[in-house]
Amino acid sequence: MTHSQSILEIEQLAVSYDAIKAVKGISLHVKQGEIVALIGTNGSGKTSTLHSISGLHKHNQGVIKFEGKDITKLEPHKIVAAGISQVPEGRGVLGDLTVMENMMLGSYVRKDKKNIAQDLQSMFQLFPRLAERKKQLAGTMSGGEQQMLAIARALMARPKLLLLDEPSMGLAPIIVKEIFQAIKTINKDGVSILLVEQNANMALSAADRGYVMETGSIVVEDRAENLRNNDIVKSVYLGIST
Amino acid sequence: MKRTVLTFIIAALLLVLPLLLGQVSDFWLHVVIMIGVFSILSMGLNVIIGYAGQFALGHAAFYGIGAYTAALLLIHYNLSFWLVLPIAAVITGFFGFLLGTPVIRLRGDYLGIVTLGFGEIVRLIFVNWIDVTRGPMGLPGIPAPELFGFTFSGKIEFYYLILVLVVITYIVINRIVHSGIGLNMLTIREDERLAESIGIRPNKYKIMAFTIGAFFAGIAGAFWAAYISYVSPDAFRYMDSVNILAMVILGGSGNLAGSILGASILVITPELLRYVSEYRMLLLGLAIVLMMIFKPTGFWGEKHRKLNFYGKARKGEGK
Amino acid sequence: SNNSGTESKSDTLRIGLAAPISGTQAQYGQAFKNGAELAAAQINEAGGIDGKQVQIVVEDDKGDSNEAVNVANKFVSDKSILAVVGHFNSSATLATAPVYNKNKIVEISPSSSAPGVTNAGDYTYRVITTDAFQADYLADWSQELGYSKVALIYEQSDFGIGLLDVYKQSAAENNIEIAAAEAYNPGDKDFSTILTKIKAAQPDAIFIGGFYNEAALIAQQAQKLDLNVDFIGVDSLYSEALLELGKESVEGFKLIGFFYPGGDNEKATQFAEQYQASYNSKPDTYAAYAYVATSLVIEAIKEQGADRESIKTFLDQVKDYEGATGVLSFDENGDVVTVPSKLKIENGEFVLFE
Amino acid sequence: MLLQQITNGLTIGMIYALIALGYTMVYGILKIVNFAHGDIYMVGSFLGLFFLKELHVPLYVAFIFSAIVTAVIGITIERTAYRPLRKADRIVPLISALGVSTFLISVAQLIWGTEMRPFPTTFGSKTYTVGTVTVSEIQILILVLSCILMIGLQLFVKKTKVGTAMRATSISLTNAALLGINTNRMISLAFAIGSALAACAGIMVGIYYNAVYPTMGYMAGINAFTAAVLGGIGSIPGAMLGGVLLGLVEALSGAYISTQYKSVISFAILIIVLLIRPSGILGKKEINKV
Amino acid sequence: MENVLELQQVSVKFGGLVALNQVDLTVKRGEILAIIGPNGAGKTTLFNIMTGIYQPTSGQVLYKNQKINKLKPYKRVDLGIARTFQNTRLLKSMTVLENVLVAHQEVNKETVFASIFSSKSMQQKRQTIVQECMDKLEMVGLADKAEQLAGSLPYGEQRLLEIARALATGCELLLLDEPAAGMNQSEKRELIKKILQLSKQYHIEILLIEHDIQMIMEISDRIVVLNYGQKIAEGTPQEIQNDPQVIQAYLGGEVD
Ligand SMILES: Nc1ncnc2c1ncn2[C@@H]1O[C@H](COP(=O)(O)OP(=O)(O)OP(=O)(O)O)[C@@H](O)[C@H]1O
Ligand SMILES: Nc1ncnc2c1ncn2[C@@H]1O[C@H](COP(=O)(O)OP(=O)(O)OP(=O)(O)O)[C@@H](O)[C@H]1O
Ligand SMILES: [Mg+2]
Ligand SMILES: [Mg+2]
Repeated sequence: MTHSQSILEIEQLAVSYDAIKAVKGISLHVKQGEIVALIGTNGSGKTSTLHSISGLHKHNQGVIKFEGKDITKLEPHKIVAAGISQVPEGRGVLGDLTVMENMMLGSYVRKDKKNIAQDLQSMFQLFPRLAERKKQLAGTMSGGEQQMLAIARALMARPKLLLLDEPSMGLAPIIVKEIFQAIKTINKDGVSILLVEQNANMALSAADRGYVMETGSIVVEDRAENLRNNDIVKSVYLGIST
Repeated sequence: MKRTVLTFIIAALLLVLPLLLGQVSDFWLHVVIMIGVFSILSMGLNVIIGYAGQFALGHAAFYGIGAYTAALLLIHYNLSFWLVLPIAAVITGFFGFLLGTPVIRLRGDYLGIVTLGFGEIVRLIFVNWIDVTRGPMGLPGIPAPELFGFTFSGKIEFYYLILVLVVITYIVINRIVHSGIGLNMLTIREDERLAESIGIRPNKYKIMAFTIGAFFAGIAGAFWAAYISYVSPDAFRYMDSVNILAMVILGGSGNLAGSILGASILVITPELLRYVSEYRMLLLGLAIVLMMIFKPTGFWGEKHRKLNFYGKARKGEGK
Repeated sequence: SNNSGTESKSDTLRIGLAAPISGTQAQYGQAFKNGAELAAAQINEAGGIDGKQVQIVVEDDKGDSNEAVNVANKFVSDKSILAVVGHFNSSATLATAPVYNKNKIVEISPSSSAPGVTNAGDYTYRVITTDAFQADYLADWSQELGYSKVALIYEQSDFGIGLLDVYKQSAAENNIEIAAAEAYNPGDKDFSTILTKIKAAQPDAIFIGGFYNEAALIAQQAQKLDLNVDFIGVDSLYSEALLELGKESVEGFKLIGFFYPGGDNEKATQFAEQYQASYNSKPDTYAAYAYVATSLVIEAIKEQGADRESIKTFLDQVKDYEGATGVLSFDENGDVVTVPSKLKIENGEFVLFE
Repeated sequence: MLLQQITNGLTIGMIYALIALGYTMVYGILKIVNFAHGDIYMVGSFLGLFFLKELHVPLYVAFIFSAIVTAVIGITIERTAYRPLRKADRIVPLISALGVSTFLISVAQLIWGTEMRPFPTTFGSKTYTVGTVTVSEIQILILVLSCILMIGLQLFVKKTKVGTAMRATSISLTNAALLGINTNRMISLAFAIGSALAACAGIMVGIYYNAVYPTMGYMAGINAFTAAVLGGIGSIPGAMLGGVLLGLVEALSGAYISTQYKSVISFAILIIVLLIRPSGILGKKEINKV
Repeated sequence: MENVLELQQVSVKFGGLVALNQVDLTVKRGEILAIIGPNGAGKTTLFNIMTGIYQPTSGQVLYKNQKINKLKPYKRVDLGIARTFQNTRLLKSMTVLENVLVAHQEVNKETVFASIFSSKSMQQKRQTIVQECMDKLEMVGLADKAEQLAGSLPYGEQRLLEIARALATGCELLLLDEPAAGMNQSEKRELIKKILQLSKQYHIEILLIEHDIQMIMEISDRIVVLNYGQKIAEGTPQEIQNDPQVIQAYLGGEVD
């Protein structure tokens, strides 16, 4: 199947670590302007999928296309330059650099220097805590603060596609709400989003479509509102006993 | 079962080796003896580096302390070699303890440079403390060991002696690293802060590693002094420390058999390369780089680490 | 495993050469190799010995006693090696002496001048005089030169310390005051600290108890510090490199020389010419010593046959052998007995003093 | 005498510092101790000699050419000997570096011979005497150029985008790559800069001592490593401070205590400093947040 | 009810930043106490104070009425305090079982001498140790992965392994820093069961940091709320859920 308006298209992706087959030939796509949620149990291969998209893990089979171009073999930094940013699992802030330096590196690949300052301001508006702590070393920030930084930093790249790996992890409920609000806003500005989440409730209420992964395979694919009524999803991910 | 057979074959080979080599040349017997000496050194260093994860660049100093202690005791006090050997080991071990105690606060390369500095200080003391060590002139005329009135005169006797020492070293260190001590050392190597928060005292194990490593270096040193019958400071330089380090890494840090393999490779290769004279060091350099590129975790790296802390408690170990 | 007395069966006569071919002393090893190989080449050109070619088997001991013992073991267990020329460092010679002596093979060192080598064994010889001899000689000379205050810069090695000890003693006998005695470690290249200290002591001359490379650095750095005194030294300074590296700063150096081409020793002049022709450079003391040592072994084989033991017999009987480093004999300890020349540097060249 | 000794110490110290800077550059980014750094410095020095002697270029051109060629050599070494080991334990490249070091020394010996070579320039030998202190032209050059290079480097690393990207690379290759940083290029750059600095140091030392030889990198490497650690490895001003301090300690302990034991004394001081400040004088403390 | 752990007027400062401001806190025998609060409120810092990673700038830490302010982390483990980390910290190149073994107190007591002359009784003791550690793995559901390398576990399981490891220290007080992060609802369900089991069956006091408010309500006996380093509320789940200050600072307006 082809999706002419797809920004990201994955076909038959298989990922393995030595003997372990983490992803077993999945296909998925994200359309231009869409928010797609990818949910799944622990170890089902979500992170592995994201790592393959951003080029961090290379021992794959299958094809990954971004805006119609094959990016399967590109190096990570070229993939970022092409317009894909990732908020990695476990935040991945650069601990020995300050908050500000982390933010500035977010815009490393940008060509439009003019708007950087402005974007920085809007990030600080979104996360006032970061504005307070510009000079603090990122490694000494609290877990949640680091999560905020990771998200803000990824957005500084003005990506066309944003990959989020469990952005709500470790965040206080009030911040989670804000972040999902922000995700929607960013999306409205034209950024497509692939969202990996354990907080399925939030993820599915923000997303247009969703995929459910189990042990390396996609088991369900549907529109988000349908998924919320899917029995498996309800019992496993939403904690609603059926 | 297969293992027992293999062990048996190796043991038999090692026992008749001097007879085989004796036919070829004394030189190769000497090379094998040197492998033995360096095996002991690298197994000891492996405890410090491979298990406790402490970057130490001064192992030759311990080797030197062992050699000088033994030489001085043998020359001046006429003690029996069999008494001198353990004394040298204990004294060297004590130096390991002395060094370990202050420096355990340091990490990584900071520790590396301090141990390097320690090594240089020890060597410079050998060079400059002329009244005792005769400085650069070295100490000649170290008497050979005697056993039941029989004096060690040929290489064969020394071969069997080093064989016994290597086997003892292997067994002892093997037991230590596969005990709770070894596990705790590995934990410290991986994550010292974590080790603390699960109840492990990093300092205790780091000092222990230094002491054990130094103890066995003392054995190697004492043997060397008796075997060569001469010691001088130029055998215990920084490059010698680095060489022992290379043996540990090349063989596979965190694996004792690997250390023996590493010692064998790095003792034999330069000797083999003697045939290419001028290009010897050039090829040795290339060989080291290539070996590391093709075997980044050493020949028998971590993966071969036996998980036998719990021995037969759990069957079907391995992957 | 006693190999002495075994006749070599091959058509080449093999002589071992143990020298620091790599490592920080590689340059001396190179000089050894050149000198020894030249001696072999000459006899081979002349048809060899009884039709057999002489081959120099070079082994690298890195100047390290560990490696030296490996090399010694390699040589002794190779039955075709008739004798060994080497080692460079006294510590290497001392470390290997038990191996050679036990296996009854001659080791003849071109350069190990430490006093300890005297008692190293019956099979250990050397063609260089001991440090004691040279230092003593130099002290007498210092008095003749009218120095009353001499400073010493010596290498912290068997060599340097040996020189220091004897010179100090003989200086006292000659009423020379030791203004300062400063050691440096092998490998040091910065002498400004030492020289600044010595400058403050205001000596008449500085005795350099080290090698020519360091001597050149010392002279240059002294010049940069505006320290103008005489420099004296032993034969270890004799090298073209001293002139090249030191340039005008080494002008006026006074040193003891055994090897001095262009003087009345024809052998030396010849050797220098042949060396120049073969290697396109001027030989230093160590090349000459290695040449002499090798020539002696070749002479022995020529006279007494290709046999380990008879080489020793020959050496014990050598009397007034005329070589590139002077006329020499061996005493009962295998130490050389010979007479040096006094040299100085004038207009960028070594010339006879007087 | 004291002032003269301080001048001597300062000069040696600046040389240590300059080599240490290269060390710190490479260490800062890859966290490996590049044991071959001292030998790269030696190669740089020989190249300078080659350009001066064989091609008869002016001194400053020799500096530039040698720096460029040495940088290329540095990059090549990284590609061939270190890059394949990127995923291995940090100690592994150390051994590979040892191989490179052995290799470089023997190549130099094969090409240039084992003898010490004089440096064919008359620059630098002029001396100035101020009071009791004598200073040579080359000492002044060493002091000035080292300071300029250090300040330039510090500004580059701390203030520029590329510099920040280099630091990011040094913290985490993966996370830096995720920001679009070409980490391989950053590493190559660090090697290039480190090697070029070593080449500059090599030429200046060549002029200062008027001697170049294949094993000159050995002691220089150890001293620079010591200097880098003393000042706090990874820190540029630290390398500078460490170098100068080491030079001064050596000169003053040599002058007033004992020349035999001057290395003992400087190592002893290093150990004491590290026991008080385990990450060196200007080194950053490890972040201790869980 | 007796107090197991007690914090008296504890403050922590980082430069100018006050991470904890005169916090009083007690953990009572047998209870599950939850700590909640916005990001950066000082929750993890509180754990770091209790386990000895940080020293308080001022104030007292008492464990069973004994002052432990200055005690090294490993000494506190001996006393019975164990923890898990917010960012998992495992020995990635060691196996799952080894990760648990290293925390076992008996493993720490082995001596050089005993290990060299490893006796029969020693072997038996080791078997018991291994068995105990396997039990801990069994409990968190990782027994079948005992031989895998810890680094290859997915995130959620890494958290479980941390719990098993903490239990292997033989702790009496267990500090869990966001144990459910990265788990889905059914996995959280399982985890809740296990925590309750630990508390009720094994009589371990549990201190828990969590952001999942539903889970907190379900398992905690008591809740302490931190904000900007200050304790702003303390009480039963019901009391906290309806505390306007908490709603405003933490939950964000509405209550589920
Ligand atoms: N570096 C690795 N080495 C070996 N196996 C790995 C590695 N990383 C992941 N795996 C395995 O691959 C599988 C998928 O892991 P992945 O991290 O992609 O899962 P996930 O869906 O992101 O899980 P979680 O929700 O816990 O983050 C798991 O079985 C895991 O054990
Ligand atoms: N070592 C440190 N240096 C400087 N600031 C620190 C350090 N450790 C913590 N902080 C700061 O102290 C505050 C409290 O941090 P803490 O980690 O305790 O927060 P937390 O309540 O656990 O938050 P989260 O829920 O996000 O994990 C944060 O603002 C953090 O930035
Ligand atoms: Mg994941
Ligand atoms: Mg926290």
